[in-house]
Amino acid sequence: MALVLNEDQALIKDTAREFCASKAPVAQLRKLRDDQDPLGYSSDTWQQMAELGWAGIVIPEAHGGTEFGWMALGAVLEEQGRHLTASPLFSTVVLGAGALLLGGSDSQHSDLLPKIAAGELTLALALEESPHHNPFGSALSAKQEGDGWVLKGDKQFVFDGHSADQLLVAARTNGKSGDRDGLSLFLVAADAAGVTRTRSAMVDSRNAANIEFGSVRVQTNALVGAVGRAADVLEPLLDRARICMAAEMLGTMDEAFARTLAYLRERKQFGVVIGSFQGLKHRAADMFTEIELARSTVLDALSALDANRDDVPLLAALAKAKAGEALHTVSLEALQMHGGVGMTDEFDVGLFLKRARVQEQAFGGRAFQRDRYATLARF
Amino acid sequence: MALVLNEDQALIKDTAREFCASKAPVAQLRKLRDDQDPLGYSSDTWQQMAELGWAGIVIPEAHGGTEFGWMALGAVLEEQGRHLTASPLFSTVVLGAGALLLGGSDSQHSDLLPKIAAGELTLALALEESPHHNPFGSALSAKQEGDGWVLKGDKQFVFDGHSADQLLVAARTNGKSGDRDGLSLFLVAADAAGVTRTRSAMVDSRNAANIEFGSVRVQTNALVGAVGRAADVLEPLLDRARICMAAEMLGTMDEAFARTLAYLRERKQFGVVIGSFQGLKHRAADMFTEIELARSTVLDALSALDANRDDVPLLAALAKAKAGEALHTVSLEALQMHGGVGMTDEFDVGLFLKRARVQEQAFGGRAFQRDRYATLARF
Amino acid sequence: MKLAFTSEEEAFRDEVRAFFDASLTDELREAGRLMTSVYSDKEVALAWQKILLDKGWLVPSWPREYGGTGWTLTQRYIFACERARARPPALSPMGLSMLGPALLGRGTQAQKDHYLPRILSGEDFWCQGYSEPQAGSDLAGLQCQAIRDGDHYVLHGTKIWTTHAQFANRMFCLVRTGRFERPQQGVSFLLVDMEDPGVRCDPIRFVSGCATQCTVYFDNVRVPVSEIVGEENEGWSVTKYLLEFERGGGAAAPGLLEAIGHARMLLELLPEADRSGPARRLDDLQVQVHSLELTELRTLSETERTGSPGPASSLLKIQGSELSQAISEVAVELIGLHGMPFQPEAYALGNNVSAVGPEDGVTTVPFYLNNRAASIYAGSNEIQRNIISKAVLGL
Amino acid sequence: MKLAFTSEEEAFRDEVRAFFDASLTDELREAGRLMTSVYSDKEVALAWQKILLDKGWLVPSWPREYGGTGWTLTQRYIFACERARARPPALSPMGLSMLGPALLGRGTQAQKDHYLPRILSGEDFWCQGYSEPQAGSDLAGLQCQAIRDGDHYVLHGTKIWTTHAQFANRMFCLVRTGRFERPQQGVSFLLVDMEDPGVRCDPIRFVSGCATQCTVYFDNVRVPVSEIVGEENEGWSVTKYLLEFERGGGAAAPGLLEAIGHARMLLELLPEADRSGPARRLDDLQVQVHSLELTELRTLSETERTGSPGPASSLLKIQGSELSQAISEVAVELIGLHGMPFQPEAYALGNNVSAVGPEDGVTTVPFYLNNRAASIYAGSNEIQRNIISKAVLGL
Repeated sequence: MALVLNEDQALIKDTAREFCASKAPVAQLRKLRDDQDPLGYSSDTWQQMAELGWAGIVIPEAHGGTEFGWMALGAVLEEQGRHLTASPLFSTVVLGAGALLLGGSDSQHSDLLPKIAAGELTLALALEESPHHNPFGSALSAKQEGDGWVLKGDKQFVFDGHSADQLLVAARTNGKSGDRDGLSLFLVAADAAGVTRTRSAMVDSRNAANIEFGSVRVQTNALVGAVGRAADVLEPLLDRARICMAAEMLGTMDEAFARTLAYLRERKQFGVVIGSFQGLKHRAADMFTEIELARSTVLDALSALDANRDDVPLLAALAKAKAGEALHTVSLEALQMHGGVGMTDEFDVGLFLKRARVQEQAFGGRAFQRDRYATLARF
Repeated sequence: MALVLNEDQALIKDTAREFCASKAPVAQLRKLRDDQDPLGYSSDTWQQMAELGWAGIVIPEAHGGTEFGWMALGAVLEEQGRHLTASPLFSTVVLGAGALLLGGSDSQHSDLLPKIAAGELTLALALEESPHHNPFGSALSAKQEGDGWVLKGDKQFVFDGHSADQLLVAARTNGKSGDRDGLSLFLVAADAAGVTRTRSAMVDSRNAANIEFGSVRVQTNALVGAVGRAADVLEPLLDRARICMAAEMLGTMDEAFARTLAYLRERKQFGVVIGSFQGLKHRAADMFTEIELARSTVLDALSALDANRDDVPLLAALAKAKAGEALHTVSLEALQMHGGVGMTDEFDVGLFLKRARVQEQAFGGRAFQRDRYATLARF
Repeated sequence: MKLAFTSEEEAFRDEVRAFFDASLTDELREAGRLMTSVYSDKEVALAWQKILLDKGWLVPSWPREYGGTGWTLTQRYIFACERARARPPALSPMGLSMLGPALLGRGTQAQKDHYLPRILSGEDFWCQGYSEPQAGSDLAGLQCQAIRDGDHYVLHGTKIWTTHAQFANRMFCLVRTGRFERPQQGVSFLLVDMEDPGVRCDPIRFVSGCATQCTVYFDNVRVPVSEIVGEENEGWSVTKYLLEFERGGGAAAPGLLEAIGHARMLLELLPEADRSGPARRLDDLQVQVHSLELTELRTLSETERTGSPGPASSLLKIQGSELSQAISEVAVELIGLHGMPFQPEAYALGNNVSAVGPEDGVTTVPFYLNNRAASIYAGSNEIQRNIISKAVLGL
Repeated sequence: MKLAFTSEEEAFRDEVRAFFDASLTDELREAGRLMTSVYSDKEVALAWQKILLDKGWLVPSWPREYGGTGWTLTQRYIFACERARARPPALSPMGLSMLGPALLGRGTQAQKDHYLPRILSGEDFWCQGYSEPQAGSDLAGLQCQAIRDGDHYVLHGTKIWTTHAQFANRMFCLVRTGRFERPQQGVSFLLVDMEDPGVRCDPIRFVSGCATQCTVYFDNVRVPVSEIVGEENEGWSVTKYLLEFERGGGAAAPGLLEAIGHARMLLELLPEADRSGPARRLDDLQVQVHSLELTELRTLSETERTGSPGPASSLLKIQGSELSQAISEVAVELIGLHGMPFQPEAYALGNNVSAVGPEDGVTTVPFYLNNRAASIYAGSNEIQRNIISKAVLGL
């Protein structure tokens, strides 16, 4: 039961913390936002991340990766979550590389994974079509035509979809929205004819786009995995996404809490620091408890991924449910305890709250995860 | 909007408070319990209550009642709830007289109401057959035979059923358990042949019995209301029961809170009274808030009864739901704030907790009332 | 909520409803629908104010000689319910609901005669200056100085969280005129001309992206001594009177009930199988809101009897704000990813932008964010709980 | 919970399960099923203790030379899970889980040699004397006096909430041996012979009707000075060590998971249409319990590394007790009116009374009532939150 980081992982985490604090902190996100930067992240910073081995962190060494594993990736994402770091790491590595690792062909592996590991190729997953996460909800159609496929339909909330080089598109080749069977996954160049990307500024300044596929033609080799069997890739992929998002959320809540504690120790009212009021102390103790519980679920889920354990789906639901719960409480309490200043854009605590709400929704909200957990726990 | 008591009602409340405190306090309940008193209440005290006009409080003057009304009855019940007063008032007046007033014939009125008002006749409602309140759940059967009816089946949790002179029995003359139609209400002498009463000591020392009806024969004039139409009586009757139980609960929570406040002001830890700790202060403020909210719902519901308003069913569900919520919080917090001593039988706070749990269940728990409220609110 | 009204009251309700139906222009309706906080923009607020003034229904609770309607409590309650149903833009409360009652209760005749008509007409648009950067709920920390200089006070200092200061021509504020043992003492209640050259306003950008509040700087602002309300150094009693009105005077429940109804519409965004959980939470919240409503009515009765809602106002403030936040939580959960885009252009007045997600949901998230302040402003809910435990419970 | 076990671990689990299956007699099973608190009666506790002792599995975490098993953390965890599943009666924890570890950590060799075997055999049945009528969580208020008289201490005073004192022949307790500036100082940890004529026990009747705890009076009780654990006046360090074990050493989650399963069975008492609400609450609780379980395991790892769970034990105590109470709340709600009769005869050992309601529900309400103490004893949850905010968060 690897509920603690080993030495290598701890080192990676320390490096990540230092890197994000100095090279990709909240201030960078603010600047990108205020400048309405078209990319939404710094490609320099992204290159440095790749050089640190993060882009190839779950990619086998044979394909140019560092193979540090999921615990290490989780540690990096936690630090990115702590600093609200703007980067395409999640989309490209967790989702993009993740999908290829799960369902890609040998030639896709050898073509694409080295480029990902080198930070030369970014990807995004185009899945959602409705306001609530729905793994098999795709209605976007793919029809066989000649020696390829034609994709038609719309995708929403594609994280990093405005800037990714290639899009992994869940499309329906059979059946109807909601069916597990009949989904296929295609790799589509973002600049392919018929692809229209509309960047969507998110409330938390996370990068996302809505994408229209107007009769987009792709070759047969664009398929990732078998025709109609995308669910076999999507299910484990979404479990990974949930676990990694929970790791990111852990960093976000940990930092929101740390800043709140600092404020409680510093802000005075009635002549004493407000952290001396028992009412606030007890609530701070509850926040601490929530974070520690969430941390345990995230660590166990990440180590389950590394060990390829068969309880990954259960732990994915657990970690995302618990992290969602904890982050919800912590982000709201952090704002309340900051009082009026917390309401201003000038203070960072509101950015954490907004990021929290988007993180909670991504890959299924708390109710979704709870229900999924309950179903899986009963087998 | 009669959300405050008028002068007469306030006077009745003061009298009730004084009477219960001196004549029917918690100590009396304890003595009845420890002596395993067969009646479970003091018939002397009951006589005095009748003399104060409480037994006839909703009975028309024409039938010997005082006709003070529901606000007044609520005030009396609140005080009984405050002192955990052992008395057959609820069963005899709210349920017994209530059913007769709603469905009784003229001769039943003139025969029975004066006796009730005089404190000479006690009644009980035999309704429930399952662990959860179910207004139309009766399966106990009544079959016509000759010039009367034969009742066969079991009733559970009949409040005051062990001591009542007469039992109002919900029986099925048609249809099946759960049907609104096909229920009939019979008045059965408690000592009728075939009636077997087993007293059930309740966790809160409330008086109740399980009653077996083994082919109990009654005359046609035992019917209260029309054959198969008992639901027309039961529905408004149960609304009254819910409102009156909420009034009783209001007294229980108010007293549990008052005693807790007293304890907070007196008990010292680390050299200061524990009521000076902000953690407890804020929780006390929340208890106060809950009680005040519950009080508003109870007062409006009682005044709706007096004014015969058509929103009585909605307000009954609201008052019982809100009182249940508030009492739940208050009773648990009261125990927790008393610490170790609260866990002992010697302190009264545990009696309030146990009474609270029985009150909550009676005539439908919180979920039942919430769902009923929601249904009624949407029409 | 159903209440038993007399036929006169029913007729009154019909009259109010007809008035709202007839007098709310499309623009005003849109402005009401697109509110992202409890405030509307100055122009629409004043446009609606003018309509109500002409009708004579602008300040129902004021004495009749100053524009009040003389309505019964029930009528005022009916009016509040119909307003919640009609969703007009919000009136600016600073003059109408705060300073107005304060002047009526504590102002001189000259102040009443001068200011009350100008509040009604909208000629004066007021803002409120209580908070300071180092003094939120703690009056002892109040540092804004008013130094007596002949028949003027001279002001120096900073106010913060001043709603609509950038649009206001006048501010009522608390300033320090002395130091005494009790921190409440030594504070005075002054009326300040915002057009004085020594006044500067910096709008504060909020988490939601909106900027309804300002930091206000006083540098050598001269205020005639006649512009004091109440006695010098006794401004706290005016404020206390006014704060209790602010907290307890309103009827939050009808609006909260509308908010629940609005959230219920968003249930449709969920697959049918997933609706029962949030639907039940809304049912629970409706039970709470109905309980609050009856408590508001009970408090109104008490207020009429005793003249002040007293410490019960803290209870109403806590409940009103926390229920509003809880309803808003459910709405955000229901709108899901559709609430996540930042699209202020879609809730700008007069826009014809097609929003991501349901049209009725464009304000869900910005309202949610702005509404986090409800448990912070006007005395944080922590302060309200302190007040209850001390003033009511004697802890 | 599912965890990936090695095949050796799977084999170990099968062995443990087979042992429980084979060694739990019908009487012991009934005693486990009918528990109304975390304690079992002395006789059944000792009967079960004897079986575990013979098997060599009585004190897994003790050093091997004193009877420990040398199991890995995973094995101990598997054992805890299987125990929760098998529901044996509870062992009396005072000797095995409290004093034992304290002596192992802080006792003299002579104390270890004398007492540890007698704890294992059950020859000594211990109780714990910390609380006093005027000192719950506040050691400064500790008044029980031990005055040195030659090679004895002479005890006067009162202890309260002493579980099973009426059945114990020995007590470990905290007494005041001096007064110093820090309240923790001046307290000593003594081992007392309950058969001393100066000891008197009065059982305390609880809200549930049970009487598992006593008030214990010391009147001139003479205790040899050799019966002190640790240094004179430094008993607090022994207690702190022990309390952290009491709070953090255990594995509450497997038992809580069983409790959820038990509550789920009660869902059937509700009409099908009404089950989804409570079922969902149980799902939520299972998420919390699983999170707690992983945190317990993480804490065990930390404890092995550092020797003490440290302040994290407060977190586990809060969560363990509050989740247990929350699960029990749902159970009481589900059992409805069937839980309301007071029928101690139906959960007395060896009874053949037919209970009102489902057989498996006779202990639901008494357990619920006794379990309200879980957030009060061993340092109330308020105290635990104080500890976290001070020791961990530096507030």
